[in-house]
This record gives sequence, C-alpha cells and structure tokens, in this order.
Amino acid sequence: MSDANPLDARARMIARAAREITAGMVVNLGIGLPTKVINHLPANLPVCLHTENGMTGIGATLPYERADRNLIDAGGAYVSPIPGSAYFDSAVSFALVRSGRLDLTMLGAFEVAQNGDLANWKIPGKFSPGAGGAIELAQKARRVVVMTTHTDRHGNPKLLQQCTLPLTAQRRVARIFTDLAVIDVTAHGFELCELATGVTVQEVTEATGAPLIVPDTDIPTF
Amino acid sequence: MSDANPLDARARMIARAAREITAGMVVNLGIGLPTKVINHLPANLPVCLHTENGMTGIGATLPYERADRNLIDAGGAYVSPIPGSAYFDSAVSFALVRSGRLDLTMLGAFEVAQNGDLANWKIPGKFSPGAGGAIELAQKARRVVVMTTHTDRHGNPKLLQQCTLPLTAQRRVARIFTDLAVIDVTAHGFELCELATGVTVQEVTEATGAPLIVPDTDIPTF
Amino acid sequence: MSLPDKTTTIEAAVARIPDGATIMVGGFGVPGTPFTLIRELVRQGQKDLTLIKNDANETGMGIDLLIANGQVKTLISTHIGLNANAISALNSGRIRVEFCAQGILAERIRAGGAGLSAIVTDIGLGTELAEGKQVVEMHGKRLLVESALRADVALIHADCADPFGNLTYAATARNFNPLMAMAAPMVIAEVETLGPLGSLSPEAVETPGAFVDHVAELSELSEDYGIVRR
Amino acid sequence: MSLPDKTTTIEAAVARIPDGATIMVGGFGVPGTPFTLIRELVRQGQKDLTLIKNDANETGMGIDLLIANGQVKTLISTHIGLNANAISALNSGRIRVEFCAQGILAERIRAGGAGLSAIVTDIGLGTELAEGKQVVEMHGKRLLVESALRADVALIHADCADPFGNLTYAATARNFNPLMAMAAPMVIAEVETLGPLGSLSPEAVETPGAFVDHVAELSELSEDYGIVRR
Repeated sequence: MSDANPLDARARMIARAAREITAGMVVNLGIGLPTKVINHLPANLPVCLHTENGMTGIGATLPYERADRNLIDAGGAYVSPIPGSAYFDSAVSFALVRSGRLDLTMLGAFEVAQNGDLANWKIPGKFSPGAGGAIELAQKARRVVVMTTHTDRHGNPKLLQQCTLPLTAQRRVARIFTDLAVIDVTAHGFELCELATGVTVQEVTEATGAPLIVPDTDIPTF
Repeated sequence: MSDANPLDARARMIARAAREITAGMVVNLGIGLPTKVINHLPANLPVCLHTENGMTGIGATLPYERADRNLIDAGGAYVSPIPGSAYFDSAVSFALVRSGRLDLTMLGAFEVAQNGDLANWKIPGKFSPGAGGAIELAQKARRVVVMTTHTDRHGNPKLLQQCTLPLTAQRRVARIFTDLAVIDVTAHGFELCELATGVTVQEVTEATGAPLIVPDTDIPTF
Repeated sequence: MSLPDKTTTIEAAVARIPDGATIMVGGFGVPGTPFTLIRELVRQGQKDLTLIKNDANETGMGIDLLIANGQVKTLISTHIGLNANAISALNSGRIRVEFCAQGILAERIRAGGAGLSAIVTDIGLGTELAEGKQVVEMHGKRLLVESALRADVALIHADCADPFGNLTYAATARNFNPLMAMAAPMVIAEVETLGPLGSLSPEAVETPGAFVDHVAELSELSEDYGIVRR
Repeated sequence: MSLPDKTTTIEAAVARIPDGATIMVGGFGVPGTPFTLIRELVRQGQKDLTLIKNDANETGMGIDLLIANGQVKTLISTHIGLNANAISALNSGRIRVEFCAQGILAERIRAGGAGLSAIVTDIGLGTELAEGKQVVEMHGKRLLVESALRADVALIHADCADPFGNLTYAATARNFNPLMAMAAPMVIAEVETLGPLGSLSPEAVETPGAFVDHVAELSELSEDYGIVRR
C-alpha cells in the first residue's frame, strides 16, 4: 500500500531478514541497513557474527560513552565482545570469507539482476570510493542475500533484467529482502516468495524491473 | 697435522664458526654440528636465534629432567626460552626466512662446489628423507655459511669443482668452516682464509677437490 | 546472541572420517601432534588415507601407527628421516610420498585455508623439487606455481579451547596446527583443556572457532605426548 | 645470549624515511592507525610518497594530513569513502589511487611479507578489478595472478612491545598491522606501552621482533586515537 508508513515497512523488512539467520551460522552483515538486523536476533540464538576488520562474536553496538576506542566493526560502529569472541588480522578475516566458512552474508545493493548479478560498490562518475570487502563477501559467502528498498529514491526499480552498473559479483545473489517483498533468484529469474503486509502482487510487479514469477499458491506475508 | 686430536679440531672449528655470529643478527643454526655453536656464543652477545618449527630467541638446550614437552627446536632438541622469545606458526617462521629477515644460516653439507652450490639433503638410493627446511634456508638467508668436516669419512673431499648430488641451492654458500680451514667462495673459486692450528696449506690443498686460491699474505690460524 | 557449542567425543568426531579421506595432521615432531585422534583412527581403521603432515613422527608413534597398519596410501610431507618404518614403506612402495619444501608446504596449506588457488615462488628453482611444476613468468623471471592444498579433514592438537572451537597452542606445538585448522571443511581439535565461553581472551585466540567444527577434550594425556628420552 | 635493543624516538625513526618512499601504514579506521608517526612524517615533510593503507582515514586525521600536505603521489587502498578530501584529490588528479579488494590487499601484503612473488585467486573475476591483470590457467580455470606487495617502510601501531620489537595489538587495532610489519625492510612501530624483555609471554606475541627494526614508545596518546563521536 503506497500510503503505508515507510518506517514500519523498513522495520518489517529488517525483522523478516533477521529470520534468515538460523542456529549455527557464521554471518557477515554488510554496512548500513543489514547491520540493523542484529537487534532482531533472538537473545539465545547460537550464531556467530563476523566483521571483516577482524572479529568473530560481535556483541551489542555501544554508545560513545561506553565505547572501546580499539573495537569497531567494518562500518566504524563501536561494538562489544561476547564470551567466545576472537580478534584476528585482515588476512585471517578474509581467509574465513574465501575458504567457505561464511555461511551467509547480507548486503546492500544498487542493482540486482534476475540472474543474481549484484552491483553495490560503484556508480561511475558519482560514487567510486573503492569496493572494500564487498567483492569477496559477494563472491565467496556460501549464501548471499540482499536487503534493499525495492526502488531507489526516484522510484526506479533496483531489481532489473541486467545490471547497468559495474558488478560486485556475478550470479551470486540467492534472495532479496525489500520493503515490499521477499524475492528469490531462481534459474528462471525473480520469483515472489512473500509479500509485506498490505502490499499487493501488482504493486511488487510494477516496482520490479524484470519479469516476476508469481506462484499459484498463497503468498505468505511478513 | 694428521696426528692432531680430531676432537680438538672439531671444537676449534665450532669455536671459530661461532665468531661468524655478530651483534644484532638473526641466525638459524642447522641441525647437527651447527647447533653446537650455541655453546660458544658470548653470554651477552645481542643475537636472535631462530628455529624453523616456530621460535625466535632460543635459549639453552635442556636435559630430559628439565625439558618442556612442547618446546623443541627443528632438530628435536628440548630448548628453553629467554626473555623476549616468541612462538609462531610454520608459515610465519618461513616468512621470516624468505623475506630476508634471516641474516645468517649455518648449515651442514654433503658437498659444496666452488661456485657456491650446496648439496646437503639427498643421496639418491641411500638417503632421501626429504629436504625439510633446508632449501629455503639455503636459498633465502642473507648469508649462507657451511660447517663440515673437510672430507667425508672415507677421506674424499666435500669441497668440489661441481656437486654430484642433487642440489639444495645454487651459488648460495659464501664461506665454509671445516676442521682444517676457513674457506671463502669467491668469484674465482675457493679461497683460503684461515688455517686450523697445526694444519699446513698443503694439507688443505690436498683435501680440497677443486683449485684453492692461497693468498700471498700471512694466513691467520684459529 | 551466544556462540554455537561444538563439543563432542574423540570417538564421535573420528567416526565422521570416511575411507579414502585426505587428512591434514598437525604437529612437528611430538609437539602439536594429535596422538589421541590418530590412535582412534587406527582403532576405527579407515582405509586408503592420504595424509598431509610435516613429518612422519617416529617409529611406533603418531602417524607411524597408521602407516604400519596399512591405512595410508599417500603421504605429503617435508622430512621423514626420523622414521625408519616410513622410509622402508616408501622404498618398498607400500606408501607413496610427495616431498615439499617445509615452508612451501606451510604456505600451500595456508593458501588452501585462505581460499586462494596457489602461490607463486622462486623456492626450489634450480633443484629437483622444481621438476614438473607449473611455471609462470613475472617481471621477466620464471617462477613456480605451487597449488593450494586443502583436505577433507584436519586433525588438530590444541592446548586450550572453548566450546565454540577457539583454540590456543603451547610453545612450539603451534607449528602447522593453525594453518591446517583453516584448510579443511571438517576440522577436529583434540584439546588438553576445555574451558567455558569467555575463558579465552579474544586477543589470545590463535585459531578462531569459526574455522573449527568439532572440539573434543582429552580425558588424559597418553605417554605419546611426553618428553622423548634421547 | 640476549636480544638486541631496537628502541628509538619517533623523530629519529621517521628521519630514516627518504623522499619517494613507498610506505605501508597500518590501521582500519582509527584502530591501529599510527597517528603519531604520521604527524611526524607531516612535520618532516618527506615528498612523493606512495602509501599503502586499507583506507584514507577521515578528513583531518591520519593519512589525510599527508594527502592535504601534498606529500602523497599514489595511494593503494581498498576504500576511501569516509574521506571526502581524498576523493576530491583523486577526482582532481592530485593523487593517483589504485583500488584493491580488501582481502586481496591483505594477502598481497602478506605474500610480500612471506617472501612470495604472488598469489593466484579467482577474486575479482567477472568484475572490472580483473581488468589488465595477469592470468594463469590451472585445472582448466583462468585465474588472476596478484603480485606480492612490499614497501620501503612500514608504519605500525602496537599496544605493547618489548625492546626487541615483539608486538601485541589491542582488539580490532590488529587489522593490517601484523601483515605490514612483515612486508618492509624497515619496520617502525609506535607503541602504547613498552615493557622490558620478558614482559610479553612468548605465546602472546603477535608480531615477532625479528621482523621489526625500530620501536618508539608514545609519550602520550593524542586526540586522534580517541573515540569518534558520530
């Protein structure tokens, strides 16, 4: 529903994305929106959060007053350890990513193509700060999911037939969480899995820049 | 002198080789005879001994009664730490060797050629246990010196025009300490630097399987 | 959030290893060798194994028991000179041995653990260890391509651990253990002391638990781990 | 035996750096950045520098001061998005920036520190980061050859040290520091606490002193090291 509160829609998206994280996983949450997922994880869920600047076992984000000057995540937020945390250097940190020990990464996106291509690091002429760790996260995590608004601030779709921007990785995105829907990337393209509360199939179809497979069955809502 | 006590000759060789180690060096002493050099180093000489199984700052060798089951050198001897010792893994240990941080290695030899080629790891058909760390030590230490008896147990020379055994490294040996002499490997071949006490130039020349350059000046003894 | 618990028994962990597995085994001499995991592997009798280990231990100890029991097909190693049994198994063709320079074996394992395909090095050029290896030219120099090594299983001996699998090592028992603990999809650690989560300082951890799958505390240290009288 | 003493002052250590040097600088954001060594490099004014650093710090901090002071010719980095000055210096051509994937930058530096020539990886295939790179074929796959990186000097920030240069790092201030501390023939460490030989447990050492050339204790921690209020 176009008149739904966008803050509610965002919170629902984050809460739904958080359920993607299940017991036993090692997870890297990308800078920005994905990091917010932390606050929606059940307190006793056995899960290991990784940040590429050299830590496993990320605990709560800390305010200025309680921060440790030497303890940040890759986005620069001050974080805290939990019992069993470990610190390591940048080579070990990406060894973990590249060698298949990262079960899941949740990334932001500029564009996702219906074949799973991801563009999230460069807008030529406008935004070229360097890829940081995005390429390795997208290329090597066992499962890559994206969390993003369904359209950009001008209303243009971010889910496309083909990416127009420089790629982060080819054919790696498995699932997309947006403010409107949960969409899987299948061998046949985008497939609608779930709808945000109050959003219609037609709204999702119209906001998507590629064909959307809609199953015959009931579509769950979140 | 052929009737000199061979034990004295060996002790003199070891004591002379020990003087090759000077203040500030990082040194790897090969398994066997070179390790004995430790006992001849001045107590206050600032020097860092490295062993390839993962330690810098090797202290005294310990007898069975005082050994730590987890603390050996690459030859299997039980060693002790000194203030400032560090332990590390095998990758870091050889990083130190290959990246130019090892100022000196002192190795044993089966054969040394007059161009500095070294063979010390394999006698085809007789002794092929694998090279261990020898190839990297010989190829990458900043300075490679050899300590060996001048001839083998059958009296055959070990200093040769060309090596006959599989090489450990090409053109890397700079100096050779033997029971008879100290010999440098120069652009023109073997050059006599020092004589063991009581040994004549002729004895060294006869025991060497390649031309020996003998300087016109007085030859120091050790 | 809390961290997953990976504690198990020696028996259950080793039972996950199939016949034909490629197994990395930590240790350099006695320190760091997972003797208890090895003895359980002998007891369970998995066959046609490929072992990757710095050395072949000594006669009657460690992986020599696997060789003597006919469980080993291939050994990738740097030096087996202290084990006369292993040398005679090699000479008689009962096992195949691939030798590798020690630091290059370490780097090949580390490369496997780091998700790299290979390293490029000049080590071994001009020696018979270079024979048959892939060559690449860089800056006008011919260099060797040494492929990364991974295994199906890594057997690790650690000093202290927590239930998530964070590990520390004692003195020179570190050696190949932290490298191998990154280079297999199934990493099994036998540990001398298992403490609760939080018992290890995050700075002290040498192998992060995210690399480790199974942690088994040793109920006792057998004679294998003791000081060798020479 | 005792171990050599490598203690010096910040001024004397930085005075060894010539114009035109390639310098690795530790740190990821604030943690681990050697702010005092950088400020001294600004004061001494060495020119035409090539910097290798994960990021460009933030405006008015760390290597931004070197860029603003016109001392930097080239920056090899992974992400400079938090420093608008650096981006405008890049856009206006005042500095040249080579971008590298973060973990590959770490591995290239580590390879330099390990005396390797290159690593071989599939990271970046299918992206513009692969353009112009040397390719090698292994097992029928085309892979990228990423050359090892070494520098003339590495500037390191450590938590604790002894006079031999054994170093430890605090929390996520570790990041690139131990890698860079192996990858230059002149390694300079600024340290928060300098203790006597023996003050660090041999197991706790994260960078062995054999890699380190100069150790300078910080007399105070400037505001640079503090918590950033966002």
